[in-house]
Amino acid sequence: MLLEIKELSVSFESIYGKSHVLDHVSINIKKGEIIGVVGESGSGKSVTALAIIRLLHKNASIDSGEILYENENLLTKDEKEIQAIRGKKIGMVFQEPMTALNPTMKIGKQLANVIRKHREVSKKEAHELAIETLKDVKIKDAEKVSEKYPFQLSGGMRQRVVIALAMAAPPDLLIADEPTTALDVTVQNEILKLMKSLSEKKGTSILFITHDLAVVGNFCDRVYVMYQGKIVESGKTADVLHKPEHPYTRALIESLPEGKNPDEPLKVIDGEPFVLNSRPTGCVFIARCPLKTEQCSNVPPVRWRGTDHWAACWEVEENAGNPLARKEI
Amino acid sequence: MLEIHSLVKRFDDIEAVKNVSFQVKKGETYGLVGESGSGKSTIGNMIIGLLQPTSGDILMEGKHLWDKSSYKRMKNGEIQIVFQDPQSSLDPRMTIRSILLEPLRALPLKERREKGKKSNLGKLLRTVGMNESHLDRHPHEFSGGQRQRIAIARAIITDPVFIILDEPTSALDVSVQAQILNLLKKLQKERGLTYLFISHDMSVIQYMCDRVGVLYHGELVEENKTSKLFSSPQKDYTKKLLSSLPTLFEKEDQYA
Amino acid sequence: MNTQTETQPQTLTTTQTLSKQKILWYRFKQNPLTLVGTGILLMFIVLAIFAPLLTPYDPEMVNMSERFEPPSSAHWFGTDEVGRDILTRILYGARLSLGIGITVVVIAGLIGSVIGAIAGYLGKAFGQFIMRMMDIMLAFPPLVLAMALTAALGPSLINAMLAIVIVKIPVYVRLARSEALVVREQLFVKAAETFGLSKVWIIARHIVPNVISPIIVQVTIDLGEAILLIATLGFLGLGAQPPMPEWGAMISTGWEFFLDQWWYPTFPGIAIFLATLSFNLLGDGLRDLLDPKSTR
Amino acid sequence: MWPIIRNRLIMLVFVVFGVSFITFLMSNVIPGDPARMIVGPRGDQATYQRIREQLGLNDPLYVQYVDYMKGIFTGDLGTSIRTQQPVLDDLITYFPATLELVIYAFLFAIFFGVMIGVITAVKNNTKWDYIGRFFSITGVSLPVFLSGLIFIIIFYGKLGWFPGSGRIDLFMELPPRITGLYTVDSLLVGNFEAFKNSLWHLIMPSIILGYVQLSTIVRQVRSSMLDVLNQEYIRTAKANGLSEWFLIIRYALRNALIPVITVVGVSFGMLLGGAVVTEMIFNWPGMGKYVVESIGFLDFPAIMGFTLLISVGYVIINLIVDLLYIVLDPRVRE
Repeated sequence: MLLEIKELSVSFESIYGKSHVLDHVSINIKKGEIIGVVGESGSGKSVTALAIIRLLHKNASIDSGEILYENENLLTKDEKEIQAIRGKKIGMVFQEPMTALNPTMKIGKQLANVIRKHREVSKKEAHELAIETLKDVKIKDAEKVSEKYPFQLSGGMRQRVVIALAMAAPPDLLIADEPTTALDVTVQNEILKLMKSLSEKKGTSILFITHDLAVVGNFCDRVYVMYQGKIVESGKTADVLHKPEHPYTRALIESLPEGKNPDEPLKVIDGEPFVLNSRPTGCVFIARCPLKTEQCSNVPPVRWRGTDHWAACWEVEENAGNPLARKEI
Repeated sequence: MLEIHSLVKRFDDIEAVKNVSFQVKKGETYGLVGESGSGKSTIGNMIIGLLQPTSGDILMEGKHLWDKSSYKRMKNGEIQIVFQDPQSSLDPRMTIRSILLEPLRALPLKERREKGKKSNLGKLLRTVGMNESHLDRHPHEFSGGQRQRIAIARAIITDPVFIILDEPTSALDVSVQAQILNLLKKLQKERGLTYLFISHDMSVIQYMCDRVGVLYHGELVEENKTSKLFSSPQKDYTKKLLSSLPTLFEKEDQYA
Repeated sequence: MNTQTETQPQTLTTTQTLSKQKILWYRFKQNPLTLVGTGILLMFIVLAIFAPLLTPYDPEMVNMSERFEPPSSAHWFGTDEVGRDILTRILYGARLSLGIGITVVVIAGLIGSVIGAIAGYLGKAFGQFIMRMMDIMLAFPPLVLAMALTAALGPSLINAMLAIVIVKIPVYVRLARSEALVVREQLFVKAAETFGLSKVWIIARHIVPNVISPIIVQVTIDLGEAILLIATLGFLGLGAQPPMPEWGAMISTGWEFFLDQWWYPTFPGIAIFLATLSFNLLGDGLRDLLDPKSTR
Repeated sequence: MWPIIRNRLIMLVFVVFGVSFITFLMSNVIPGDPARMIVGPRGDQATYQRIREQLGLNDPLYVQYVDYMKGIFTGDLGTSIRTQQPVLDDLITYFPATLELVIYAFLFAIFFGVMIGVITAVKNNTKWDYIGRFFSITGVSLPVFLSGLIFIIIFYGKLGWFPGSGRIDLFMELPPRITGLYTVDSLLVGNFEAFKNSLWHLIMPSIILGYVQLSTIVRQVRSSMLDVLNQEYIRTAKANGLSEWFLIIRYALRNALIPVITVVGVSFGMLLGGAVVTEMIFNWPGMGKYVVESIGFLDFPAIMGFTLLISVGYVIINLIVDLLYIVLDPRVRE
């Protein structure tokens, strides 16, 4: 097991009081696996990623839980130790390529800085390695690009450089927080192909965070669905997308316009995801769930549907045979 | 309803729109799809009067909207637009009531008083899924989805016949996007509206539009009925666009 | 070190909204500097209003028998070269300094931000012309221009005030214009244009209200600077002429005596410092309040 | 890059003309009747008319302006009513003293300004932040004559650490006038005694003058640093393993100082203005003191000559700063 997040809870101190952002989240990643974390805004998916490399905002507090990286708890490490892990063991790619690079420093220099942090090499060697990593991310005429400034590159090119930066070490785990959301569909496709090939070639496992279920479809091996800071469902991607169990996942897939009949309105979940200052005792989806009953007011149990597909909901029968047993939402 | 003839827009040396022509029939939803920089929003801004075309002309029901340098509105409020970013399309300093009343200022007094009545505002808010109690609040007290509903209410208060939707749901969550798309379809049926739907999201276009025009670097590369375009795309760019579209269904070589 | 991520704090919905005023008050309290500033300012305002009640002496009444008395129970701040009570003159001077400071800055603020808002919104030709004019005015260091203008107009309090207004206007024009350029790109302005509304309505209803808050911050900070400028002009003999109890003039006349009658120029100097300080602290606090970046 | 510099130079010429026009307005038009000033209220009509003619006050306005501009280009800023010397000669003799004072004040303000600015930004919202900001705010609010007064009373009057006035001790032999800056000239000539003494005289006035600009620089550096530290690329670089201090110095500081340059240009100009009061307090024989004395006599040629010279200098400094900005920021340069 490469990374194991156990019962992680995070809350934020702000003017509006204490808001709980993550509630007992558990995620695990094996070597070389590509894991998807899917959720709408406010689900806490980005917070999970930032908690792993300890880049949370200063008024965020980790209330409980552990993050075991190769069985060492990252939360108890001091700043120096964490710094050694960032980039070397765990790399990270963020959403916005436009602002992810230092605007007044050449691409090659920024790469060299990171490389020299992780490997004992001279400036010259670092520069050559920088050009090497640019080639790894399939950037044509890497020498010229390394002399350029970020504002002279397109969005897609810049995201490739950001990936090159994150894969400089190369790390064992790459966390990608919505890496292609800001890109056009055609460019997104290229970047995802690149990430997949890098993962296979260098054996790097990927924690892929997105709000786009379709992207997860063919990219991730397993997926976790998050809602309001809790994981409501998890399993192999095919199972979760084509045989969703939790009412929220089912409703989410129903509301996607892809392949739906234009004449009928989309099935919709009423209301909107919003932050709860006081956490509801029972299921987080209770306010918007079409199948809710009184028992939903206490914490829903984990119900297994097959070896690694579970959902946290009262309405789901444990290992019931055919999926038809489910009520229509 | 709307005819565009060889429309061109040049920003000093770059040609953002290269003689684009298409028509939108009454009651239809015409989709304009393209990636960033394809000029789709520029076309929208030219139709609504925010940007002056370099050449070519735009006719609404046979009448020219632009002649020489001035934008001749046929009747104020006939054409409306809904923008992408709910955050900046509502003035933070105004209450929802004054936001809704603003487009009425350009209408003749009789119509303005009649439409501006509190009962009418209440009815309007209910049609978009909100209620009178929200009238005296400020935009920052609402979520993205609610703000977009207010923007839609503001667009239909003058009973327009034609609405330009410039990526209305791109900034919203999936579950909220579905609510807004349903609302737009309902309004189209009830009020016989004609939409120009601008988006980069092919699956939303497939669901919402009757006919679709594909834009690439300012040029209209392909135009067809939605079902035909998705089932048998002709041009290479359209094919590439459709093949790189992420899909829920099994697709082996997607990221091979 | 505070590296900020984009998802915290979470978006709000109607159920838990705190009224904007409560949030602003909460942040205002957080910054100790602003509290100190407001405290001093309130003290000055009270002293200025109740000056006649607080001191038995007349600020202008000469009393040669009590010349150059050091600070004592009778005269807390001592007396000047013609026996006038310095504390009384400072209290009456507070009315002058605060009054002038506020009027000067408010006039300059109003004129400047209106011109700036128009220049920002109406775009190219008109905007460029205005900005070139302002560049010329801003080519003069403020004190130098104020000095030259007052000398040219003839040294008096009114002329000094006029000079400072003229010196201050370009600052507001430039600030208002840059803010207006940002507001002009907002979609709610674009939407208003599509309704076919007049430019005047758009400027009045959208541009000016959204330009106001940065202007208010600049006004508060400039108040401190204005008081300092008036006092400096007075000190150079260009502003208020004696016997008017204006702080700068008092220091100007008291300057030669500073070695042996140290109290004569010192107390008015401290008064100027405290008044300017209070406005600057307030302005700094307001800027933090309204500018979300630094409080995150 | 050249087109940017080219139209900056055109702008410079335009602004200088504008400045000269305004000084013309201030000296000839607004004050009513300079001739009356010279002759005085009791002067007889004949001499009054002769002076009006001599000063060309009867010609139409634009002719007067042309004469005025001709004068400027040939270095004739009129003669000072008080010293009866050509204004330009007076200014040239006194200019080095002001320049020396301003340079030392500037170095003081920049060095401490940037340092405090960075510290208050990095240690945002801690006690260091508030202490740093409080000192910087007192700088803006402190009238120069009050701080000068207090410093003189304490350091000169009571403790006698520093000299109270003048550029150098009277008994000291003046260094030869090469640049006019005592410290520089004495070093060139190797006269260390004079160097030490003139430096000793410079310390107090330059700190007083510099302290005012210190706070503007602190405020600008702090907000610019905060902006940069909140940028995405700092977080990305941190996620890639770069250490916090490496980022502060190599990434944040470099990018934060680029916008600060413009403030530096402005505060240099402010120092030129501020020198007026400081020189008066420390009896410093610079242009400022010269102007203050001429104010008493309403000596317009001197006042306006000073204003013109200072403003043109200020504009040139801002131009240099703008060009520096272009060279340093690759986004503008490419």
